[in-house]
Amino acid sequence: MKKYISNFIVCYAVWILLAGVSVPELVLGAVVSAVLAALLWKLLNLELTWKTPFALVLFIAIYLPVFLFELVKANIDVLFRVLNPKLPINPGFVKIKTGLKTDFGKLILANSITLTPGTISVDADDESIYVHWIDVKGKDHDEYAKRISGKFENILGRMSL
Amino acid sequence: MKRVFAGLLAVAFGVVLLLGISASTGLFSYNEELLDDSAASHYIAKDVNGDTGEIIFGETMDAETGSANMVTSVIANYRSFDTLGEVTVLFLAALGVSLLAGSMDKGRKRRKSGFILKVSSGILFPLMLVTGIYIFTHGHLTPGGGFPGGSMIASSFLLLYLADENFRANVRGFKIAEGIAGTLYVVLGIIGLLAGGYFLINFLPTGVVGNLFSGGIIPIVYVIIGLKVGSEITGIITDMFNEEVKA
Amino acid sequence: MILQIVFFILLGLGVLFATIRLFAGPTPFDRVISLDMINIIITGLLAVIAALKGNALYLDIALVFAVLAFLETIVFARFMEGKK
Amino acid sequence: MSVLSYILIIAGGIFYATGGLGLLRMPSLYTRAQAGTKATTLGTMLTLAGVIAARPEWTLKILLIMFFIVATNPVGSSTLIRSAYRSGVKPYGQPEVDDLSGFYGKEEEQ
Repeated sequence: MKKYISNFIVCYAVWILLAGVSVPELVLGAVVSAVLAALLWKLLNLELTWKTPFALVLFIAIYLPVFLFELVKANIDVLFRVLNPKLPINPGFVKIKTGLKTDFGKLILANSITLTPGTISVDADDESIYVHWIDVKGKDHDEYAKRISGKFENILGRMSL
Repeated sequence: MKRVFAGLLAVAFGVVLLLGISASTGLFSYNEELLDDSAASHYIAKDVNGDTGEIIFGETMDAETGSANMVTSVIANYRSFDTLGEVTVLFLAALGVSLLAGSMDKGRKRRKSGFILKVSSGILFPLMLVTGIYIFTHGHLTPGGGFPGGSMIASSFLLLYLADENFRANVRGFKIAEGIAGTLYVVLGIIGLLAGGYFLINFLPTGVVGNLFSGGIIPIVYVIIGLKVGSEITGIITDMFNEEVKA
Repeated sequence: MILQIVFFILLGLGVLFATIRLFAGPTPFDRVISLDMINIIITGLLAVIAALKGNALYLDIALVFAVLAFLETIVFARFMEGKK
Repeated sequence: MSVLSYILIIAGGIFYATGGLGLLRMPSLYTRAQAGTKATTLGTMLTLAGVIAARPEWTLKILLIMFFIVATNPVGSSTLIRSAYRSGVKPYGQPEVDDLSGFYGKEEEQ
């Protein structure tokens, strides 16, 4: 029942974003989401709890500004690297340990790493993320992790994702 | 026995159709007035946005669509968004062929998919599915309709296949959905035949243009087409992935 | 008007560079990356066209196009995996 | 369209051009993918923000497109990079650290 309701809520939210807010759209969206959530019981694996709205608000208020700042920094970094005729790069594949528990948290962390300066995540397993780093700095893995994912991991860990 | 019954059913259906069509005037006999009034003539004469005058081969400059072939002007201009959906179907078909051809050479195993793709497919799947349904339920208001919506649904299942090498959709469910949608389409057409005179006549009240609940049976037809196309293409994808494992 | 032309020139530059990489790219993966980039630029272009024409229908097309572009990248990535 | 929306979409265009330049100038596949992904993501976000500034009534749908771009773009390129690594595409120069070298080895032997 809990799973049904969370599937319903997610489908309905997507529908409202797509179709806008008006009475017929809301009615049709409710019908469509109810049918979808019932038919695709096995395929949709979304779990919402009572904490989800608060987590969402926290995510938008705290994580998003940090992430956007890093994204802008990443692009300026790329711009300088591209415009510099010598192309200062020293690439390598680096393993980063992460303490995040949930799959969703690790996904957000991996995508954030991809979109921040000089790094792109290649793959992940249970406790670490593998990253291609354009300009390897530092000596050991702890230092790599601190430089690449320190900020994000801190915030995401506090949100217990 | 089954085949004889199916053949009889087909013949009976054909007779009903012929009777219905010949009963409604103006479809067997060429009725110029009816053709002039219909929307098709505007597409043929390329004057949908305004009167462009008669199109003369080799003389007319800058026709509305710029193409001489009327089929091309419809497919690539007036309904090109629908063509986007068809191009996707073609792309999926080509992909399936290449998967089959690629699995012919020995030694290629199914590769595991990565963590990132696997987790994000769980989030993107409902989004794409709801978008597909949105596209075909709003077919009478926005460009698109059954074909693009159906192919969006199929693409969301394709994403699941690509993200998880062990995933298998319930083929029987899709076959049933496809059959039901096909039957409903014919039934809707026959109701139109009985109520109004020709196949798939728009027998419901049409309402104000631009409202969600308007357009008579057109939204219903689009929902049916969308479900049919979606389940059909998903079935094809499933068959192809199964074939790849076997080969 | 000038601002629009500036935007289209910048966007055209992006597509031009990506197209050069599309033809030059030594590996198939380079070609897919440039195709992906062109697709995303087109998504942005569709949204801007929607704003310029004042017609929200182009937004639907942008959304569908974004979905298809993503799937294209994923399909190629999964298909070329392990091929040398 | 207002001045603000023009500023935003032109900023987006600048990042599109940067991304294209990065795609052209970077020396290896892995570095090219980085330049392309980051630049197009920010470029599209800025462009879409410009559209929101011009037409506030479409905010919901554009937010959905934005979410979709941010969620799919990094996934697409990291899947591509992963597949390239498994196909044996060489990175630029000699990498000092290569923690991935053992990661896929075990699976292949099965």
